[in-house]
Amino acid sequence: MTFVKIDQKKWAEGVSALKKGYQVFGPVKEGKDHEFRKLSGDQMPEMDYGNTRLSPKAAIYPQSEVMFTYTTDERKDDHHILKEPERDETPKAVIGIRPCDAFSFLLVKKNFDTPEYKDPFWLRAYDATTFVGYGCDDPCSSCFCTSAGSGPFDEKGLDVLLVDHEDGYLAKVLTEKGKALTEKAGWTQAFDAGQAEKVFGEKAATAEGKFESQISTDRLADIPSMDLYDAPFWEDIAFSCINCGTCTYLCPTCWCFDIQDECRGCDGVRMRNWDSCMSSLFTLHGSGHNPRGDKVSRVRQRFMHKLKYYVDKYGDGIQCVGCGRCVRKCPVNIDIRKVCEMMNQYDPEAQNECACPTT
Amino acid sequence: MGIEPGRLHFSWISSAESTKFVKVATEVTQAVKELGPNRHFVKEKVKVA
Amino acid sequence: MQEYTDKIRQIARRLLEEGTVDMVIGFRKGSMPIMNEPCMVRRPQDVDQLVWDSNCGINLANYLTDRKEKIGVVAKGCDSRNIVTHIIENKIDRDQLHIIGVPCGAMIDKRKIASLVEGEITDVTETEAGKVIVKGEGFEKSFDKAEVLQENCAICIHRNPVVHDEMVAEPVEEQTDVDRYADIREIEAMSDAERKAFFDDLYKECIRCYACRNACPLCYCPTCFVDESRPQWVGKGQNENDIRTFHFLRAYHCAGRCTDCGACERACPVGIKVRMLTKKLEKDCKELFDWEAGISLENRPPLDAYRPNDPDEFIK
Amino acid sequence: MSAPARQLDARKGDIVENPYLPYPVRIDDIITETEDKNLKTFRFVFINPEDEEKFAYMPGQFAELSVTGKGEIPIGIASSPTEKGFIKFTVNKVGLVSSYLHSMKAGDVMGVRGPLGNSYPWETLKGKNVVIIGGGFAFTTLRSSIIYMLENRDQFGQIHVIYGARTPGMLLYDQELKAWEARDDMNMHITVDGTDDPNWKYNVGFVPTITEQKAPPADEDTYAIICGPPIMIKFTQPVLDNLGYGHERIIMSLENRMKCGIGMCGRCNIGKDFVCKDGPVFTLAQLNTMPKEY
Repeated sequence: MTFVKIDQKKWAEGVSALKKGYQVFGPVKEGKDHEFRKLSGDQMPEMDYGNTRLSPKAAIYPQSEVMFTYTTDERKDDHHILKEPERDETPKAVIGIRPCDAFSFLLVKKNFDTPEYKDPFWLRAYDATTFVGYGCDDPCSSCFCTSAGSGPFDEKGLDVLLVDHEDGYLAKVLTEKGKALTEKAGWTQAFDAGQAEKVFGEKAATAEGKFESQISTDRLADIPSMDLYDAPFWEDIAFSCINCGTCTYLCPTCWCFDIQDECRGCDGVRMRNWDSCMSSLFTLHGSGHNPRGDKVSRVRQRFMHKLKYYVDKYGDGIQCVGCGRCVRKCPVNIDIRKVCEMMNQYDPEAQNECACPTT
Repeated sequence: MGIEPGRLHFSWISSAESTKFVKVATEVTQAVKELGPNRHFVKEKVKVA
Repeated sequence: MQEYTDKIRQIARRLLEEGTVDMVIGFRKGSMPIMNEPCMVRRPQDVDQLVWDSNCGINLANYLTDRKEKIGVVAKGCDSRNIVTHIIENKIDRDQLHIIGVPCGAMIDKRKIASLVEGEITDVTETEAGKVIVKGEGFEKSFDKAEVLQENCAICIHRNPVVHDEMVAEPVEEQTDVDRYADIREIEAMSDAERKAFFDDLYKECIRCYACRNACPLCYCPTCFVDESRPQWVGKGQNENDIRTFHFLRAYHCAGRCTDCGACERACPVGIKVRMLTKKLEKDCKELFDWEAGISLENRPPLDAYRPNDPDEFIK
Repeated sequence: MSAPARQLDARKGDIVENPYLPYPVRIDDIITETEDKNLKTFRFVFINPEDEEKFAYMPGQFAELSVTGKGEIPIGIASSPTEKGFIKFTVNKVGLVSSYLHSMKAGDVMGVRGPLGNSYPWETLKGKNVVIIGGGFAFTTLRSSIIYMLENRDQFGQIHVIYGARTPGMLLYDQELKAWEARDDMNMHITVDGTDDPNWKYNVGFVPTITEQKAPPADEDTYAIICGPPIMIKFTQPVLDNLGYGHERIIMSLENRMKCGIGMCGRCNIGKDFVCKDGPVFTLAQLNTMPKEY
């Protein structure tokens, strides 16, 4: 593990240099909020941001993505046969990603990279990407990454971690991929490791001290799944939900998708689009039967998936990194922190009366 | 909304007014043909990322 | 606002104790600044959850659709108009409802406040003197409430409920000299190309989460046309034409029904001014049919009734 | 039995086989199975002969039938791995893809992606008595199973099959059913809910009733496989309970809306399990511990 110092000049030069070998993604301001976008020509990442409005998952996993192309023209030899299209396979660099968002890719990887099947679209994009993180000096009041397996200076899922230092950045190079990227960028001015560790340690401690919000997850694994499923609080939690997909679309760890065919003339594509468990259509059978036909069951599915099913399936924490986006953007203020608390504290034995929460 | 002018027509034709129907249909197709191919709201093929 | 809250609780407790209703639908304090959460209360001992302030922007008519219970519902002006629309469209029975009318002091706009300060907002309070105090890390600012209203509230001319069983307070004065359609006239004045560019720009950030649709009390179709697969009317990808088709068609489905409650705009996670289309239709209904949605239980909406003097110049 | 692993060399980051890519197939033959014409059996041959070997399956598994421009549908495999040179699927006309499929003709090119999901637990069933209980069009993977067991007759104890449909004209695989009735190494019980056909020589009555009359008594060595509409399952289960079948010896096959078929797209889950990947076959004992989201 090495440390390098990047001053403002080197920073700008480095980002430009990277664009020659990478597709560079970074936060840019759009209106009031920041979003991760592919940086064009002389565009620089705008690093003065709290967190982006949408998560950066689209850099790896676009909202709408062509899987295959085909022709339905029967005069062609290969009619009706699906083919993988040529793609831009230039490596990607995601610059300025927050540690919580970077960690989310590791959670999502569990879904797309399994012993039995590998999702080639996600995995190829993921493998081709170098993640350059940016430590979080000022967490939002609704962030709770420190109690969701991550932290403002957490290194999991990152190849490089940047922190503000003097007029530029200090970079901690964490992986070979990170080393290749910093070299390509010309960020090679070594910095004393002992001193750097101290800077990183102090910054992390200061930032962690600022967290106002947290969740407890210690009991989730032990409460039987069916007890939580049958808990009386779901109707109350779900009441205000309007079943829009906002939470799922903003969430860095929501990965569900739909597969659709579209043709223009004889030219067809099979593509996949983000989908949402909040939509009734998500589970609707051809017969009209719907296993999650009501709102309560869909809301329950979202929280059970993140806070129980995932916990049970992988035995490695919750499917949430504490970025707080769903809390901030839910139009009706359903708060995963509150739901998590209710689930974590749930005692099926003590259920003798209705559990309407007091707020 | 940006639909090109002249592409949207309304008419009220009773089921008994066959000649009016023919007349309107002819006029509308003629008018639209003169405008040439539609330029707005043409859906392109999905692009490969 | 505390008097409103106290009165709402008092009424709710009485209705539940008397058994007049099975549940009361209102708002409880949210966990985020400038946010309250719609909630239902079934037991008298839980009514102290209920609150009222300037963060009750969600339209509660949305929570009444097809419900079977006897419901006490807290309703400000726009909620009551959508309740009327719901009753006219047979989505709920008037007899099922006990409407607790709230004269509305207008709702404040989370986005507008955010645009006026730098840094994260941690607390927003309102004073009796009509000031809104915004606090964040290292700053405290005070605004006149009028500066930070939701746009639709600023131009609202029906703040008092149009239908109610009892009122929480005396009616507030209605705004009169408001120009409701200044922005729409600007769009109308655009050239065809400008208008296309305007709408291209308006919808470019849409992520198709359908929060606008789902927050809208008018959008209760069992299967929305965008979800229909046989036939599939709209593609499901991020194609701009599919996105526009969704917004245009949804707006038309709201013609003559929209009360400009602002729920769609409030719900949008990416800040699209969703009302730009519905408001145009609302303006047309006003000008062509002298119609305002949800004002009366007796009159049929213009798209649902024929009158010999209906304007028809556009028909050849 | 777990789903078969796809080849992958992850170290190179190179995915050799794309699990979303269907094998191209040609429709070889189409048979209309039922009098309402809503069920057709499609026989496919692989356009690339080597794909047949890759498509190595066991009864109980399913595949995604892929029609370009329309999409994919998950359908149980009706042929048996002992039948070579083709694969068969019986498709009910319900949605967009299945309706289009019903309009296709022999010779048309489409795709098949799979095999997917687990199968019936053939290792466990070895040497055991098997009672197959099926209803309506959910008989497809059961046909596969019966053919497979008959081809490997010495590996199983007694074989009972109870299969019912609304009317004689709604029974699938008519000719095969009759051939099985004639065999003496299995007990075939065909039934219909009702019929006015005077020549009908088999049972009349609902599947649960016939199960009560014909199913062998329960013991440690007897397993029941049930596949049918929810209403049939609902009324058959108490019958099996009465007969003393343990829930770990009642095997069921579920369906849920699916897209990817490989446990990634997220919609078919029941609790932490996916019907497409961890299922579709579950024992009743397993289902008892899961939400009823199917």
